[in-house]
Amino acid sequence: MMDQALQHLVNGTVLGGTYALLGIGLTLIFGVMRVVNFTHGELYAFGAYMVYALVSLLGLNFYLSLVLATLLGVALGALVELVLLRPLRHADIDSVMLVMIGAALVLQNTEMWVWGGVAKMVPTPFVGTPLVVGPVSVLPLRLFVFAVAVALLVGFWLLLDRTRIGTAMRATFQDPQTASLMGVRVGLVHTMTFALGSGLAAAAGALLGPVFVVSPTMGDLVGLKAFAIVILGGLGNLPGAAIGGFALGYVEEFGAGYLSTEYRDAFGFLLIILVLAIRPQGLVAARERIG
Amino acid sequence: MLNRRTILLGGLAAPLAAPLVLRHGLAAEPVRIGMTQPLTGVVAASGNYVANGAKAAVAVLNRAGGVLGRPIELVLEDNKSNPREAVAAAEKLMLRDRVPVMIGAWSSTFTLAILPKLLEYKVPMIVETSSAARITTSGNPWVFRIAPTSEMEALAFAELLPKFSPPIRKIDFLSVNNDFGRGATEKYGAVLGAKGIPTGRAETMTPEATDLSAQLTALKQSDSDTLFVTTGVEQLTLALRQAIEQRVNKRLISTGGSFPDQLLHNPLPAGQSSDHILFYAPWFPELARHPEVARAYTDEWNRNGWEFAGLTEGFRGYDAVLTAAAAIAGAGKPEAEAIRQALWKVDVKGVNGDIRFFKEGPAGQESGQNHPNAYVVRLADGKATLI
Amino acid sequence: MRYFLPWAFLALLAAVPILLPDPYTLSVLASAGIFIIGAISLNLLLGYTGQLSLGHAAFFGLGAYASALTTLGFDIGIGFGQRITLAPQPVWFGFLAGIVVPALFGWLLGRLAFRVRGAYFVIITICFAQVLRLLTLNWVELTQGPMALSGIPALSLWWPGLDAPIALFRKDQIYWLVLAVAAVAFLLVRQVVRSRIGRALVALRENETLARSVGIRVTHYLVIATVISAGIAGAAGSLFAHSVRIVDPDVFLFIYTVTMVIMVVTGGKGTLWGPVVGGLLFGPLPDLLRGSAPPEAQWIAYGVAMILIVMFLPRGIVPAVASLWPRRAAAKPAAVAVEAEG
Amino acid sequence: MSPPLLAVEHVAVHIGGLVAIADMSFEVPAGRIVSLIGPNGAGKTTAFNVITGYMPPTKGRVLFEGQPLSGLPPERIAARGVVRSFQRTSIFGACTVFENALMALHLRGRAGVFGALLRLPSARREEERLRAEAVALLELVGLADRAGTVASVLAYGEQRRLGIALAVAARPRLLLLDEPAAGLNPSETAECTALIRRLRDERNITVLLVEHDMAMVMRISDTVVVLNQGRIIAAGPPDAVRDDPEVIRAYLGAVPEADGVLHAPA
Repeated sequence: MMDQALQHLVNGTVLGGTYALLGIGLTLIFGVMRVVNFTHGELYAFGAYMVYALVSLLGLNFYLSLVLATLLGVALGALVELVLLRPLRHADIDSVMLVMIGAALVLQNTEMWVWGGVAKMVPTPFVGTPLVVGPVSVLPLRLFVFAVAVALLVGFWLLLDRTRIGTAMRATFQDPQTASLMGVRVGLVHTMTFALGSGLAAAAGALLGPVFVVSPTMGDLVGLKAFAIVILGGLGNLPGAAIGGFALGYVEEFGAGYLSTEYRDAFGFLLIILVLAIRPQGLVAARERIG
Repeated sequence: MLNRRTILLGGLAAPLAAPLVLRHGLAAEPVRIGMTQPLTGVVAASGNYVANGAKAAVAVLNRAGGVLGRPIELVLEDNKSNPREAVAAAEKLMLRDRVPVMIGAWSSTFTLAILPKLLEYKVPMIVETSSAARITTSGNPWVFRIAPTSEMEALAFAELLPKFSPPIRKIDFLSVNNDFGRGATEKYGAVLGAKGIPTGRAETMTPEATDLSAQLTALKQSDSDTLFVTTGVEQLTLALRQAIEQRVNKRLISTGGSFPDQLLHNPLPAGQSSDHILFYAPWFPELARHPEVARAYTDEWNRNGWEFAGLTEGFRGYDAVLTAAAAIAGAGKPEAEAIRQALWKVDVKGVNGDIRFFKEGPAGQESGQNHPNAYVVRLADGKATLI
Repeated sequence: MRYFLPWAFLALLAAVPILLPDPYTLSVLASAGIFIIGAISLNLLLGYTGQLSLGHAAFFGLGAYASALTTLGFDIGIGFGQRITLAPQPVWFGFLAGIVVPALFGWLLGRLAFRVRGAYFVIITICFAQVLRLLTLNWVELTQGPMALSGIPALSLWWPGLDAPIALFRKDQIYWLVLAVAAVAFLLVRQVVRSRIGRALVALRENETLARSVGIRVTHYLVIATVISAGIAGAAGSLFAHSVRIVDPDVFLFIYTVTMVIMVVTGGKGTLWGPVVGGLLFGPLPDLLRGSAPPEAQWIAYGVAMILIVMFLPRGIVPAVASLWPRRAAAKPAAVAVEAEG
Repeated sequence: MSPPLLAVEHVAVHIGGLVAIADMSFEVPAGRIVSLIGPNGAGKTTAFNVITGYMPPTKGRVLFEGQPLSGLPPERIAARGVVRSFQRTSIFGACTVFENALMALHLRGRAGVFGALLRLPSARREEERLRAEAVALLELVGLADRAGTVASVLAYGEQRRLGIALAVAARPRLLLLDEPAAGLNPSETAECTALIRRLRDERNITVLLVEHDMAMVMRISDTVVVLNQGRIIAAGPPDAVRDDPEVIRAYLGAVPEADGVLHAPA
């Protein structure tokens, strides 16, 4: 019994790492730009397809492909921001949501058109034999994915904390008007924010694509789960998103292990409805923000 | 979160408009065979294999002069891994394309969705993959199944039990949450149960699930020695890989004839093996009932450069087209009712074996059912051996 | 004249099966019609209360499942050895259940979701539809899960003197049925919008703080709107179930909500004719494109249309066209029509 | 003596760590015009928010006709007969003036879902009555000839009058007006003063007023309550309050603006 719990704990942690990555990108974009980003799941799928294309079609090195896929995600995010969001900077939140839904439709179906409907698998340099520690086993690939996710989270935190653009983002996050009065170029900050958030989503996709399969609809459920994660942590709350990511990982893993495997994907959404019914500001108090 | 399926109401918007083209009297007018398969969506890989098999058969037959002196045209419609779309596709084939015979629709769910439409429009359908028993027991005289039911498959497997060493003593199931998976769990459980082999745990997964760690962790707790996995080829690959990852130390057997082709390129770790219940073993065409048919099929497949592993499922489409062509030839004309009559009389040399239909279901409105052959192939270190 | 025009339009639509007896065209129009009913109901929420509810497919799907299950009957265990059994009921009972069940869920969702606004509200409505999809996917005993509910009987008509009810199978019958329900839905929404309730909804949309100060109960009216909207969407779902005659968990997919949203936004949210115009534009699109373009093209077209409309014609087609007639534009600025009628 | 129409008893409001109102008690007798004045940040609008339910008091309670209002949402308080206007112009901008009036007459109607859906005769009769009331309401504030105009294009003074009309529509017994004369020119201010008097005299509405135009306050009020830094420093008839040394001190501490009017948007 204990063995099973430990295994669930490890699985939940590994899963939570990538969830946190997804959640942070989404919540950053909301916090800085007040944009509910419906393209987040599609950027995730985009990252996965780029890794597939680079590794399987161009024959590039796996690790290099991960980096390139993430950078391509950053570029696509910047493009979406410049073309769609910049003209709508002063539009109401609902209009922006509708445009982002339209963009997600276009992105997903373009993927479908280009890559076809059959799922792809990405070969990796990792062996399929699990690492075994006591009662717990985990695949080296998953461990690698988790390590990279944590590294990205730490790197992201350093970026916000130590760099000028990070400072500008935090300032815009807290008070856009004051930030712009203090000389922060809000337009640039928005582009950078959206690009960075998209890059994190693409990185998550690039990491998880090889673990599972790459398909045009892979972003559907993941995009919705990203919403669940940021709601758990409170919209626009960065530490909250990380906590929400791990929380969702554990809830799904333990819920599936002890309650019902069928409803695994439903637990997160049920939790959201409960959270919003009981504590609308999210599990983590909304006042804690960046930095 | 967006999905690309065509609009919800495809079923209603069935293309009833038939182009007013004069069909008769044109000598070169091709004979149409309709086919609906999941070409996109969660079970797209298998659907594409079956569709390729059908294309291969059409090419082979047309080179040999077609049927009734006319070429065969395959009209292929995507059912998008969705029962509603399956209805829409079938209605389009029967009403707009006016096909006199159909092949479809991979999953039992899609096939069952189409069945009432066959009665409504009176067109026979050859069922190439679906395994649910009620497809042929519900009293639909337009259904002819060349695929085995879950029970036939389980019975065929039971005969191979002595070949397993160490012997199978207790079994678990990991099955996709539809007719295919549930049927396998139920029938294998019953057939092997009658042989004194009890079932431990039976877990299910939704067709689109990719992370199966929770199910596998649960299965790991069971003291069974063998795990049956039943699902489409993509999920099958994931399930086997993740079973190894989670150290589910059991014999792994896949049912239903799907073969995880990725395991040829990316084999399971050394020392790990998996067993696969197949209806055609492309490594050993010479062991097929009719080696020359199997050879022709394999050659045509390879000529197109399609993936080798797809051969294990593609034969279904190949055999279905052979059956349809034989029935059209037997009927002497491409007309639905005549083809239905002729289907009862076909005796086709197929890739899997001889295809003949026996009657099943309520008297007076029986469906046709074939009795196919099954093989178990063991895959270890990327190499296949026949058990 | 203005009173007469809508009726002439309705008469024209009713005459389509006679003027154009092509079953294919009729089935395309009927399928578009079912979506237009959904869009009309969504407009009450999206347009008149201003709440971006993105879980509308939930009500549509609930209507489809409630209607199908009532008609087919069910027998499920609820634990502790207890079972709930329902024998198959007549189809119109099913249709009624297809309205009442979503309306109840609308009440529940409204009570829960209107505690929050903006992004939170949007996400909670999306989650609601998603939970229902996963529930129908996994509660196999009740819903058949991914195997779908099939063999749903067609709706039928009966009147005294008739030996047996007439099952509505043919495409022209289905078309007329859909048209009748759409007309009723349109009239219902029109009545609501032109009443004291409709004014309260628009007041809440325009200025919630002010609306509360004059005594308009926020949650009460938002919930009323949700219940009515859910009931109408449920009726559309029920029509769907009984005409396509198969229901699977994908009816809850977000994409179907998006389809309705695109219709409403393109036509003009908060206008009575907006969803009708948007629906007539986008409803038949998939079938017009079928054969000439892959299915992806249709969704890309939807996505591009959504982006362009929001960016360049944010109020939608109907207000834009209406503003070409200056007299009417001045009198009705995308708000509720309250001037004396007739 | 019967209880006052409104009694504010020891109300305190803390927002975050700040004390917006420290301890406030005053009464509004029926049929009177009472003004609440004080420099910037004195807590006047906060007091309005507490009385009308937009903000919960940290301590204390508000009684209307002897019944507590605290804890009720604004719409319930409005239904009890306490309605406010807003400091910033607050109208339904996208709707016509007539539609504005009809929306504000919400509490004057009763029609429910079934009445609306089925167009019951009772609902139709009610609609006719409400339309008549809307016309009367617009006549009261002199906007009857602007009925078909979209509210957002009205002149500023007209928008202010419409704002008052919206607050009056529900026939409150207590009307809270938040700076009704702000931004008005002298003749408009005079009209506004007359309107407030008329509301009291003709419609029997008790008025609680927040206003910075001292001349108007002194002319119109029966009682003046002076707030400073969240506390009441004086209360009484206008003349008495004007000469109160603490009031003078409080106001001299504030900066008079160019127009000689003391502004204190809370």
